[in-house]
Amino acid sequence: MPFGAPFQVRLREAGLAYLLLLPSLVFLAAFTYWPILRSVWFSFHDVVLGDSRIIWLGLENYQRLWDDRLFWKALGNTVFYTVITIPVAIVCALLMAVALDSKLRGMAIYRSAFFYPVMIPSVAAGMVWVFLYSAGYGPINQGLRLIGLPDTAWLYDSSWALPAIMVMSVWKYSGYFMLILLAALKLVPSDLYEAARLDGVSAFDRLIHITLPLISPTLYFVAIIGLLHSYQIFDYVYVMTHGGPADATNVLTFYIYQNGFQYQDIGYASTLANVLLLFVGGLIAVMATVFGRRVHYLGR
Amino acid sequence: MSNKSTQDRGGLPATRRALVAGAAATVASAALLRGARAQARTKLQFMYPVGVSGDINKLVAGMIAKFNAAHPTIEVEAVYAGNYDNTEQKVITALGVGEPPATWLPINSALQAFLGLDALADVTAKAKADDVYQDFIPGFLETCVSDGKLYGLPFQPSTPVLYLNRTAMKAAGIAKAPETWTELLDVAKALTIREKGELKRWGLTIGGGWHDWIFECYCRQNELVPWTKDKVLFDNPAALDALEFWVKMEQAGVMPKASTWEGSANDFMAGRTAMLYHSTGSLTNLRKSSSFEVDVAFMPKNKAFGACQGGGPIMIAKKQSDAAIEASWTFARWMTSTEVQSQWGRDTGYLAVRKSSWETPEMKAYLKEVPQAKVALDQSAYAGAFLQVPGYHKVREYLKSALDRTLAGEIKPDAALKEANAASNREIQRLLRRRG
Amino acid sequence: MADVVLQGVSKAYAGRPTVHAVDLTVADKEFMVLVGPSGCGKSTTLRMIAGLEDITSGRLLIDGADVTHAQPQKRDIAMVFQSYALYPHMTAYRNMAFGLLKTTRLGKVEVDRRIREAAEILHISHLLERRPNELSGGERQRVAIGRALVRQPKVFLFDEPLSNLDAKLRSRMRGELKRLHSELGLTVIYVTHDQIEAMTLGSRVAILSEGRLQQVGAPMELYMRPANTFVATFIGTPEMSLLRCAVKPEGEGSLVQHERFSATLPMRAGHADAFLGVRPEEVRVSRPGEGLTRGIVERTELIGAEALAEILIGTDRVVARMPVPEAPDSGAEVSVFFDLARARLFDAATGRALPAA
Amino acid sequence: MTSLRTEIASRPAIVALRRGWLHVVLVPLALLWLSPLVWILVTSLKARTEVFDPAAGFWPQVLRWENYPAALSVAPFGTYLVNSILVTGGILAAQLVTITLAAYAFARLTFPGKNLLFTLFLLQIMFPIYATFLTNFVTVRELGLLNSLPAMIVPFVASGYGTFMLRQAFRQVPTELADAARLDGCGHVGILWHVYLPLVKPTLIAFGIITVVTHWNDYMWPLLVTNSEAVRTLPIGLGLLAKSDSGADWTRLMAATVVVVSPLLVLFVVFQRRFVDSFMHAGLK
Repeated sequence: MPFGAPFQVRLREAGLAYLLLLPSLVFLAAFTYWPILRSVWFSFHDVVLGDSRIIWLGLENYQRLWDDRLFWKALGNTVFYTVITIPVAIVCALLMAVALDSKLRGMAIYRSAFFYPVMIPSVAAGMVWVFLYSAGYGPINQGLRLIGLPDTAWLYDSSWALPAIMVMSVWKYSGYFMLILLAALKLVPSDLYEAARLDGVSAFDRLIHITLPLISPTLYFVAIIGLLHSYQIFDYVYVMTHGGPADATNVLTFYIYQNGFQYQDIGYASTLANVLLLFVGGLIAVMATVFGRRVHYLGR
Repeated sequence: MSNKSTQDRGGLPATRRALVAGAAATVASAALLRGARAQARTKLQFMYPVGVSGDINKLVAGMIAKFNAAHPTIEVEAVYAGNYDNTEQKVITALGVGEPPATWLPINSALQAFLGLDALADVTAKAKADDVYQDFIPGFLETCVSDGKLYGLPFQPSTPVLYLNRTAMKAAGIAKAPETWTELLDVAKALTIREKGELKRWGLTIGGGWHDWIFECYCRQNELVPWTKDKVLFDNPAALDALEFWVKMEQAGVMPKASTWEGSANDFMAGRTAMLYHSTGSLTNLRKSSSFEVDVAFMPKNKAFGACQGGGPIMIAKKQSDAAIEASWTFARWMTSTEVQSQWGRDTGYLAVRKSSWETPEMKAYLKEVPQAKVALDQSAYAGAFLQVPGYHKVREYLKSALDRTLAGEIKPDAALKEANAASNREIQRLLRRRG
Repeated sequence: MADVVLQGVSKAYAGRPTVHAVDLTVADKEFMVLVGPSGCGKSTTLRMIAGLEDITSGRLLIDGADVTHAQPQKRDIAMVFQSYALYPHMTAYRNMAFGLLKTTRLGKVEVDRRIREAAEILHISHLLERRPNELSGGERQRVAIGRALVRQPKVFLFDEPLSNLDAKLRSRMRGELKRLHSELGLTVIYVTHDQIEAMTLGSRVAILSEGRLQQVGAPMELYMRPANTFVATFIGTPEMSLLRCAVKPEGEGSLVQHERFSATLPMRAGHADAFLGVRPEEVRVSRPGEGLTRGIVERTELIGAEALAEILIGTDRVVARMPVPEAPDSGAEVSVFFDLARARLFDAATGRALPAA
Repeated sequence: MTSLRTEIASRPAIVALRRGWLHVVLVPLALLWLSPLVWILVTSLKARTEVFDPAAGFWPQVLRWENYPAALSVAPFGTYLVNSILVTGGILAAQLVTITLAAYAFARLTFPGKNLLFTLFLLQIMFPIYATFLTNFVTVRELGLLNSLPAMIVPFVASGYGTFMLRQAFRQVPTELADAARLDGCGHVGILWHVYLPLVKPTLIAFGIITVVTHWNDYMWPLLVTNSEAVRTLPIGLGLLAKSDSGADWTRLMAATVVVVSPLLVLFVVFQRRFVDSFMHAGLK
C-alpha cells in the first residue's frame, strides 16, 4: 500500500482540523452566517416584531428604501462619519505614537492619558460629552471663548452635531490605535533611522519614507479595527442626539435600530441591515485592494 | 410570566369559569394553609421604564416590596426595561413568543399599538365595580380608553409645562408668566440676552426629542387634535399656524433651532435659557439642581389652553389566566391607590391620578411648599391623549424631522407638514392593511 | 545494532517528486553525512527519517524495524536542528528534560542524572538555568546537542547544525562532534551543504543531487574516485578541471586525444567522447618546451603558502596548485604536465566515470 | 557603526532640546485628553446645584463623597459588577478556547477548503454584531436565552478577529520548534499547549485587552437581551442614571461612571508596560 498511509495521515490531519474549527464554526454559523442569511430573507417580507405572521413582499422593502429620504441621509451620514473619522483618528494616533516612540520622561503618564478614553463605557462618555459640548456653560465653548471663537451649540446645530460626535470618537479611539502603532514603531530597526539621519534626511521625510512603509501592515490593521469600531457610533447617537437635530446624526445602525426596535418593522430594518453589510463589505474590499496588495496582509 | 403554577392547580381542561373557580379556590386555600403559601403565590412581572431620574428604580423597588409584603398571594417582580421605547419593545417581543409580562407601563401613545396586537385585557367592568370612574381624574383616564372601553389604569401622567427662571424674570422686570402666544414671544424677547451679537441666554427653549409632543399641545391650543384613530392631520391649517409661530420665534432670535431633551434641561439649570417647555415629571430634578428660583406655568394659550398627556398607564396582558388578570388588577389598583399615588407624585413630579390623592394631608403640605406642582394638575383639565395612532413611533419621527428641518430653514412649514402628513398616513395605512 | 536502512525512499509534493528512490544503509555507530547543494533533497530525506515528513513510497527500517509510517516519537531518534529549535520559554535544563519526560517513563532523578552528565560532556553545566535568549550561538548549539544526547536515542539526526555559527566556532564544534561520536559511539546522520564539513566529519558520505543519490562512500574514496562529474566537481576546492577529449582503447590502457595533446592512460576504456578530470594538485607547470602540452596562464591567485594558476589549454581551462615561488606570471606561456596515473575519465554524455565502476 | 551611533546619541544638548520640544507639545495634548476625566472626577464630588451654577466655580465647595453611595443605591451595582465580570470573563475564556483551536488549524494544518473557511472566518470581522444585532436578537430569543447571562456571551464566543490575530502569531513560531516538539513526543495538543501557547502569550494578552475593553463597556446588546436586574451589567446601571427624561442626574451619574471605569483604569495604569509590550510582541501585522 504505497499511497495508503500518507493518505490516511492527511485524512487524519484534515479531520483534526475540522474538529478544531468546529466550536468556532458552530457559533459563527449561529450568530454570523445565519443572521446574515436571515436578514436577507426578512428583507423580502413584512415582518413585525411580536407577530408571527410573515408576509411576502418581494422587492417592496427595497422600493421603499429607494424612496426613503431618511435612508439616504443616514447612509450619507454613515459614509461621512466613517471616511473622515477613521483617517483622522489614525493620523492623530500616529502622531502620538511617533512622539512617544522615544525615551521620554513621563511616558507612562502620557500613555495612560491617551489610552484611558478607550476604557470609558460609551454611554458614560456620550453623556459627559453632551455636557462638554453645551453652549455657554459647556467647557468646550468656554475654552473656545478664551481664544476668541464664538459660542456654538454643537449638538443642537444640524451642521455641527455629527462632526461633534466625530471629534469625540477621535478622542475615544486614538489612544487605542496609538498603542498598537506604538508597538509597531518599536519594532522598526533603529539603524534605519540612523542611516537616514547620516544621509541628512529630515524628520518629516523619515516619517514618510521610512516609518510609514515599515509599519504599513499595522496601519492597515488599525484601519480595519477602526472600521469595526465605527459601529460604536450607535451608542453615541443613542445617548447624545437620538439621530437629531433634523436627522443630522442619524446613521445606519441607529436607523436600523429605530426601524427594528422602535417601529417593530423587522422587514425594513433587515433591508437596511443588508445595505449596511454591503457598505462595510465594500469598504473592506476597497481597503484590501488599495492597501492590501501593498502591505501583503490578508493573502497568505 | 404567567401564573403557570396556579393554572396547573386549577388543573382540568375546563371552561373559563371553572378555571376561575379553581384558581380562586387555590388562592383561598393557600391563604388558609400557610405551609403551601410559597407555591400558591401568583407571580406577576411588571415592566416599567425610567422616565424621570435614577431614583425611580429605587422608588419602584420600594413600592413593589411593600405591595408584596401586603399581598401574601401575589408576588410581583419589577423589571426595569430602559426607556419607554425599550419597555414597549420588550413587551412586544415577549408577546411574540406568547409569554407577555402580566403588567407593564408603556407610554399612553402605545395604546393603539398594543390593541393592534390584541394584547390588552379589557378592565371596563372591573373599573365600574370599583371607584375608578368616580375618583380618577377624567383627563387621565381617557388616555386608556378606546371605543369606550378601558384598557388599563393611568399611573404616571404628565404634561409639558412652561418652566420659568424666576430670578431672571425679576431681573428683567417681568412680574408674571406669559399667558398667550403673543405674550410668550414678548417675554422671550425680553429675556433673551445677547452681548456683541453673541447669545448669552435664550428667552425660550422647547425641549428637543419630545418637541413633537409639545407641538401637539400647540395644535391643541389652536383647537386642533392633530390625529384621529386611523390618520394624522398635520396638514391642517391650525397645525401650520402653530409651526409658523415656532418659525417666527426662531427668526426673532429668542429660541434655538433645536435642542435635546436632556440637554435642554441642562441648559435651563445652567441659566442658558430663561424659559423651558419640559415635562412636569422633570420638576423635582430641575428644582433641586438649579441655583435659582424655578417657577412653573401653564403653557400659554392661543385660541384656547391645550395640552396633551405624556406618561403612561399600567396595562394588563390579555393572554393570561383570569386569576393572573385578577392579581394584575389588584396590583394596578394598589399602584393607583390614593396613598401610593400621593407619594409617587411627590417623589417624582408626575401627577397623581386620583382626586383623593390631592386631598391627602401629605400632598397638601407638599403643595404648600412646592406650589408649582399644582400647575400641571390644573393644566391637565385641558389635556387629552397623545398621538394614539398605529405606528405612532414612526409618525413621531416624521413629525420631529419636519419640525427640525423647518426650524433649520431647510424647508418651508407647509411643505414640511404636508410631507410628514403624507408619510405618516402611508405608514398608518400600511399597518392597518397588515391588521386586515 | 542501530542501523538505518532506506529502501527506495521517495518523496513527492503534490505529485512532483523531490526525492527519488534513495537506497542507503547507515551502519551502527557510523557517522553518515548527507551532502549536496541546496534543494538536493538531503533535508527532506533527513526529515523523512525523523518522521517529520511522510514517506511517499519506499521503506524505512531503523534497527531492523519498519518505521516507514511510525510517529516521530516512536522511532527512537533525536534531532538537532539548524536553528537549534530550543523552546524559548524554557531554561536549558527544561529544554533537555522536556522530551525525556514526554517520551520515557524515567524518574526525575534519572532525568536529572542524564542532563547533568550530558551537560558535563558538553561543558554547559553552568548554563542550565538560562533561557535560550541568554545564551550565545555556540552555547545554544551545545544545549541543542545536549537535548538530543540525553534521550540516548538509537540514531542522532543533525540538520545543518553548524551553519549558523561563525567560521572559527564552526571548526571547533566540528572537532567536538567528532569527539562525541567516537567517545560515545553514536549512530549519526548528518546533513550539510558544506563539502568540507562532510569530508572532515563523515565516516561515510552520501552525495545527493536533484533528489537522487549520486554516490556513497568514505571521504577519500569520493575524492579520489568520484562516480560522476557531479561528485567530481562537488568535492574538492578548487574543483576538478574537466578537459573535453576523445578516448579509444590502446593496448592495456586507453588513448586520450585532446585538441592540444594526446596521452595514454593506464586504464582501459571503450571508444567514447569523454572528459579528462584532473585535480589542481595533479597539474604540474614548468618552463615552456617541456611537458605534455602548452598553455597560457590567464591569472594566478595566492592563497597563503600556495598559489593557484588558471591555465588556458585550447578552449579548456585547468587549475594548477603549486608552491608560491613557482607561480608563473599571468600571460606567460607554460608547459603543463598531468599526473596521468591518478587522472580519471568521465563519459561526456552521461557524466559517469569510465570505465564504469 | 557603533561609534557613529554613540556620537549622535551623545550630543546631550540636541537630545534635550528635541525632548523638551516634545514635552511642549505633549503636555497640553495630554491635558486636553485628560480634561474630561478631570471633569468627571470633580463633578462626582459636587452638589447638584453646583454643576450648573456659573458662579460656583470649577472646584466643589465641599467634597460630597455621599454622591457615591447615593449613585450605587440607584441600582444593585454589586450584582451588576458580578455580572459584568461573569460576562466579560465568560466571553474571554470561551474566545481563548475557540480562537486557539481554530488558529492552530489555520496556521499549522493542511486540509481541503482551508482558504474558503478562513475567508468565512474573516467575514465575521466585517460583520460584527452591530450589523446583525436584529436577526441575532431573534435567534437568541428563539433559543430561549433572552434575559440570561449566556445571551450576552454566546454571540461572541467565536471571534474571526481573534482567530486571525492568533493565526498570524502562530505562523511566526518557527516550524522547527513544532518539529522538535514532535520528536520530543508531543502530539498536536501537546505542541499547542507546550510550545505555541506559551510563545504567543503577548498576542493572547493583547487580544484579551481588546476583548475585555469591548465587552466590559458594551451597552446596546446587554440592554436588548436582558430584563431583570439579576443578569444586568454595569453599563446598564450607568444607563439608568443617564437616560432619564428630566436630564441626567450629573453628580451621581459621574460618581457611578468613576466606579464603573475604575477597575479597568487601575488595571491599565498598573500593568501598562506589560500591555504595551504585549501589543509590541503581538506584532500586529
